[in-house]
Amino acid sequence: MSDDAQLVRERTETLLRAHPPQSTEDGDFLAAQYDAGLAWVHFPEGFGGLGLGRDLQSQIQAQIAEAGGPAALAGINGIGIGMAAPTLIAFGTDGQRRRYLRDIWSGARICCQLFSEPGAGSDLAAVATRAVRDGDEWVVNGQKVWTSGAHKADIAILVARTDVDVPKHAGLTYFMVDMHQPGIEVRPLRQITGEAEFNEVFLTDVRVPDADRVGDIGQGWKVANATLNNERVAIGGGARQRETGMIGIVAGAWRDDPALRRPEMHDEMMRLWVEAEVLRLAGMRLGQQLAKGAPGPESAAMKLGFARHAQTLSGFEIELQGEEGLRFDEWAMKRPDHVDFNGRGPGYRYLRAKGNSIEGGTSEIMRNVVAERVLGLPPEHRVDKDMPFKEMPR
Amino acid sequence: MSDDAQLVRERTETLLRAHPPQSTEDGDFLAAQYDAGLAWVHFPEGFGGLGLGRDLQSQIQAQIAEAGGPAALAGINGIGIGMAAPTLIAFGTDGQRRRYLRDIWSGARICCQLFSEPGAGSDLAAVATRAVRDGDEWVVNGQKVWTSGAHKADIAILVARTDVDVPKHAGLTYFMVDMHQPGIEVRPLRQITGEAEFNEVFLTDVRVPDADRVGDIGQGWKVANATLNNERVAIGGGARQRETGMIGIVAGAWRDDPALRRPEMHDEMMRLWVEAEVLRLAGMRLGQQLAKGAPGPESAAMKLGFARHAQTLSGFEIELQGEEGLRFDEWAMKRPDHVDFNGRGPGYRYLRAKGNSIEGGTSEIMRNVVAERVLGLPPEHRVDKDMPFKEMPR
Amino acid sequence: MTAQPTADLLYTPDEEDLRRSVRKLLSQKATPEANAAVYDQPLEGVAPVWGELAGVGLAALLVPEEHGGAGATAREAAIAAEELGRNVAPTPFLTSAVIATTVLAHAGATDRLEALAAGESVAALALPFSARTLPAPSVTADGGRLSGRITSVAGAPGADLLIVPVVDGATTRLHLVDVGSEGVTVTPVLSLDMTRQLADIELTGAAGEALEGDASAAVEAGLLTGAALLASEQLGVAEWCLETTLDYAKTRHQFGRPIGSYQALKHRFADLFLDVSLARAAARYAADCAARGDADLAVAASVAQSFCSAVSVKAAEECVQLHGGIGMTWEYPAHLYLKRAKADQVALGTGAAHRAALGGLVGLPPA
Amino acid sequence: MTAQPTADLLYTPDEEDLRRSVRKLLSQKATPEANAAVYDQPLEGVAPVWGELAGVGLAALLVPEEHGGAGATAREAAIAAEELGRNVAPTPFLTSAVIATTVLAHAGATDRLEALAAGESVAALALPFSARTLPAPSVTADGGRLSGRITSVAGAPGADLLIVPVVDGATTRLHLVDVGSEGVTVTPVLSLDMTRQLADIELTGAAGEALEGDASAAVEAGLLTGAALLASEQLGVAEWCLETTLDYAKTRHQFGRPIGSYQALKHRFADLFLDVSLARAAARYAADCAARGDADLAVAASVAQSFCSAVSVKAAEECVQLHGGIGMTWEYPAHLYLKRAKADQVALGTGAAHRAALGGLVGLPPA
Repeated sequence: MSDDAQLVRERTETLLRAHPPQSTEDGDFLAAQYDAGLAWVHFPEGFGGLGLGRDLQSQIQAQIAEAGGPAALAGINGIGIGMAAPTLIAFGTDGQRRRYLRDIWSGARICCQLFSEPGAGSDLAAVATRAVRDGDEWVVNGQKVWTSGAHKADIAILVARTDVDVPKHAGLTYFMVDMHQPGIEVRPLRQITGEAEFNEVFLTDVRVPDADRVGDIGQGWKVANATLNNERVAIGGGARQRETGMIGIVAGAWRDDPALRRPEMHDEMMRLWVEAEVLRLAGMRLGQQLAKGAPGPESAAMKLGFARHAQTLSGFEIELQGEEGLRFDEWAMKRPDHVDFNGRGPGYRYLRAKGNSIEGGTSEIMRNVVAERVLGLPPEHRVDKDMPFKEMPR
Repeated sequence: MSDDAQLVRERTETLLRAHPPQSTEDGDFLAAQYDAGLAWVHFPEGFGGLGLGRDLQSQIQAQIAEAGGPAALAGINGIGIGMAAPTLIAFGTDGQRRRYLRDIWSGARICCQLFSEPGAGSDLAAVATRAVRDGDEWVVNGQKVWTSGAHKADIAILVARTDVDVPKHAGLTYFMVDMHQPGIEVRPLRQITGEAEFNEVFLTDVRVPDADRVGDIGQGWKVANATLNNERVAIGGGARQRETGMIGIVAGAWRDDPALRRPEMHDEMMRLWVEAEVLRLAGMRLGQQLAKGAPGPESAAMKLGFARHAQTLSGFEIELQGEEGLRFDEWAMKRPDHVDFNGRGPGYRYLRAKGNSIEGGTSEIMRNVVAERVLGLPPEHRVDKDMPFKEMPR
Repeated sequence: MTAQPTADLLYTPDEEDLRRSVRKLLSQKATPEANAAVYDQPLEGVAPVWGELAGVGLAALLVPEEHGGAGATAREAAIAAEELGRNVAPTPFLTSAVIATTVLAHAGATDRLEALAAGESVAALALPFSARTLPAPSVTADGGRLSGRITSVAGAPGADLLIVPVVDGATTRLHLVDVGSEGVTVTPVLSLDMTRQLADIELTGAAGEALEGDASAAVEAGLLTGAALLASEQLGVAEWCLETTLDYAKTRHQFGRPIGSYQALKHRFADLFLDVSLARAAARYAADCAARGDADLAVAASVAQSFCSAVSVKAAEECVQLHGGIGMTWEYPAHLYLKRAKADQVALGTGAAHRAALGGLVGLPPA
Repeated sequence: MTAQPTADLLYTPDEEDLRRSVRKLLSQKATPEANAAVYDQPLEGVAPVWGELAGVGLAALLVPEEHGGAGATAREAAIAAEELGRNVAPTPFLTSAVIATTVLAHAGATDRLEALAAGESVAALALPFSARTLPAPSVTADGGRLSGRITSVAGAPGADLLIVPVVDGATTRLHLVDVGSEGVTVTPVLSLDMTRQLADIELTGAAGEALEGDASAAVEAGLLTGAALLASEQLGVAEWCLETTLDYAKTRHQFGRPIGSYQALKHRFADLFLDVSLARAAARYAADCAARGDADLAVAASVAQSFCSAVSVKAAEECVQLHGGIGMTWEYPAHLYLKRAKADQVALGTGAAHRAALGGLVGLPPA
């Protein structure tokens, strides 16, 4: 065990002794973990970290888990912990870091992301939400969409346009925004499945102190990209067992219910089984590469593969189920806490899987990324690169 | 029967009486047919036609066939009859028409097409073969490729660059070229199948009289396009029987040889059978539209469909044949008179079908054509449209 | 191989007239909002728009003139099906005016046809909508009283007349059951495609009027005509999806260009256009065979189902995908077409089931 | 479901060293022109390059050290297979150094291995190359003399030793037959892939050395290891096709732009890159299972064959298509890869045959 690992181990022991998980509220424990520099151990001292290697974090979490302490709140505050926090470290002021990081880690403040707009989906830099300077404040007007968790959020990370006279990438600025203020209206956005996982957020004369601007005026595109790159770190490996996930449900139905089997569908059943297995192996391989510190260029393409597979497989399942595939479990408009492909019926899986090739970068955008960044093919012709935003055809 | 039909019927009777097929050489009969205005009945009088409706031609050919006379030589002189001749009518001088049309119809002079080049495939307007004026002649240098029948041709239609200082479409000129002259070297171009259906043609200081220039200097792109449009008229309908063509061979093998059948391949066998049938029906439908004078926009897409089907089906056939699919009938370099998918083995069909999505417009170009001309989507970004040819990146 | 007569695969001027009137009526009376409303508020009874459609004769198309019908053919019914695919209005056209009407006509129950033709009565064949052929009946008769359960019956919600296949010794007989009568329970169930909702039917000693003869031929005729015309509905779904997505791609800008200017999308549109063109030929041939009572109908219907059901799903999936986020919303009508297309793929037999059957018809057995 | 140990799916530094030496040798000794020449002038005997490859140890990889071999594993052999897919040189690596060697080792005929390891002898398993499993043998023994005919045997041209499955009552026994001996005729036949030419074998009272025990286990081991490593060859073919086509697309200009700047092509490249990445994981897992003698080998081999054979064909077809006319010429090497990929798809069982078998292995029967 390295010296750093030893140091971290001891500090974690001290934390656990001072705040025994059995008699400490989760929120209080997490706040103490932050104060001990054990929240994001690779962050600087004083901001939840100790300036040590990022890989030590999993050791800390394991040690806390073993002692019965709480896990990181990446599930309910993933945007705060995974995106807002590293962005504040990279671009924020010390004041901002002090204001937000501890609350983000402890879960005292939940975060959402105000990036996408109806007119700025794949073309995220085309956001039209305006922020106009008014003394020490900014006045924000516009509409955001596909905001998960906005109805539960306390703060938001926001990208808004502060200059329409320069090309689109140059006129954006990045802010932290208090979600509990007048002028912010959150409406559920109902999807094809009947549920509303996401929201639309309408901003009307919302006032944001300039002290909550992250990075320079006009630097928003760079800051937002740092955020998005943090989002992508999450994907990858993990050695799953064979037939984990949706294939387990479909193959399980074929295996356990002889009445469902159709010889004419067997080859397709097996083709999908093979695809699931090959994706599993490729994920395993990526994990092994990552563990050796050599992440493969394949990872960018894997999202394409997972989306294609989930869609083909869920489409097959409806046909396999036949009569059962014609029925549906629930159309009522609900607000699910999390997405669970496997807890619902085949119809839900089929419909929800359609989002896999849209959310987090459409498959079309991902193919561009693979072609240009991995394979080195020439970029798309860009008509809008040097055009002032206000002249851009939209 | 209309007056025109009656007139044509009588003139054909007269032709047949004056030149009884039983005692007339085919070439002589065809020459006489030309002189009687019954070769291309829609051409002007004096040039093989009578200025009547194009649809009467099939009546003439049927009448001649019934009397035992020769068919039009569209098989061996298709380029002359279907492409060079209408181009000469549209753009040629009377002298050129007199010089060539009769010989083309009678088969006295066989024609080939010198259009494509190694650097000008899909981008036909990028031809680099130069023609430089020298008094009353032009001196031609360059290399052409994918020239079918060049080794048997007497004359060629040629597109060459006469001006490199203007954008590529503006610098081309169209010529008739005597293939029996020094400086023309024809080399067989061997293909993936082992055969050489096509040739490469090398032109070295070939001299072409200005009198054989078709259309104005710089008008070559327009003239060549007229030629190519004539090429495309040929495609379309005709009510074929079910299981005609390659599907008949593959389905026949499945039907007649129980040992070949694999249950796991049955769904794909039937999928291909369905695709063949649907293409047949769509061809029938196109034919019916054409017969009503309303050619459908679908015809541009059908080439895509035929290529996709031939390739999938011939690929399947190899797998179906198994051991037999691993063998091959003939690799020797030959020069076939015509392409016969069905007279060879599965391996030949598989390899030859790969050309279906390349020759006569690649499937990529055809998809552009369908998207832009049929569906009205915006054209591709063109960097070379206004650029002098000599500056074009190649 | 039977010889194939040269079928007429085009649309006649009369057929185009019919299309125009149906399309106009639907555009006025069956808005996307109204069509979507059935997901939250399932219909009680039949959608009002069906009365209007029956008013212009859609319920009467396949009823012979001597029984109060229009005496039209499957060609005209196919036009209606195309338009009802382009609009996905909730109507019992396929289930009552095509399938049930064909079954009743073949079974000789012509006294019921006049009310169907007039739109006063709506009937449903009591089989799971996924059935390609007549399955072993789940209903038995005891002294004329019917008992049993049939699940996932399309068109049953709102129908007043059920055509029930019943075990009768070694054969199957059809019984007519009035929905209002005692011992008949029709329970609508949540369906993937709520614009054609399913219901479970429970019979507990219900009264049935037995029809003469074996049920197989009449049911087969109904299912075959249904499959043939479902292809036209699938064609209509695919056409709407293609056209709507094309329009969107021409106006939606990303990165300063309409998304329809991106070549990858252009090529997908070209491929989809080809597939829809092929589907049209297949659907038209199936409709023409049904209209002429051609012996090739079974082949034509299975060819059309194999091909058109896949094209319809592909078109709807491309529609959602190429609309991006907006295509995933409840607000935009794309999802109505995706659900219809996917349910239609299973309805009256999957493509794979039709291909398996086709193998038998054209002498290409699986082994 | 058996539990899956965490296989090592990466390449070790030693494996990368081996790859470099094989690739370098092949690039010097097996030019595209030389590889293409076998279509017009089939090899007599074994290609000289095989001697060179044997010289760096390729023939000895799977031979145990105690029998004069390198005692390497299927992981290293998979590296050789990848490189021999990237180059498509005509060598008996798969047929002799993998399949025949594995069969001989399993059948206990270890006395033959030393000559194989040294590259002095070349062996072939006398079965049609399309066989996934041991078929009913077509050769019979009469007083130790073998008679019968085996068609389409890969690697037989140039082999000096044939391993012949022979009917022996209810079981099958393996006999070793020396090619030079009386009553043995090996007739090379024109093959779709001339870089691995087939031959028909005719035995008329030939002398055979019978091996002990039932043939099934040894032959199955050979075919299974062959199928597992064929996946690596297919991966190599696919990699060459992808890389070569990418290079071409970056330099070939049409309409003033590199064709690789057209989005439709870019998206196809991205999809192909994904498929090749997945194929790599599948091939690597199969090789690792073979190396460890894992009980999951049969599953791994069929998964890899199902997936990699299709990816290899797709990559080769895209290679021809995206090269346009030049891809259709004899002069350009693309056709060598298309023929290899397509023949490899049938070799040792088609993808569909492997999927059918897989159904049995993982408890998913067809009906």
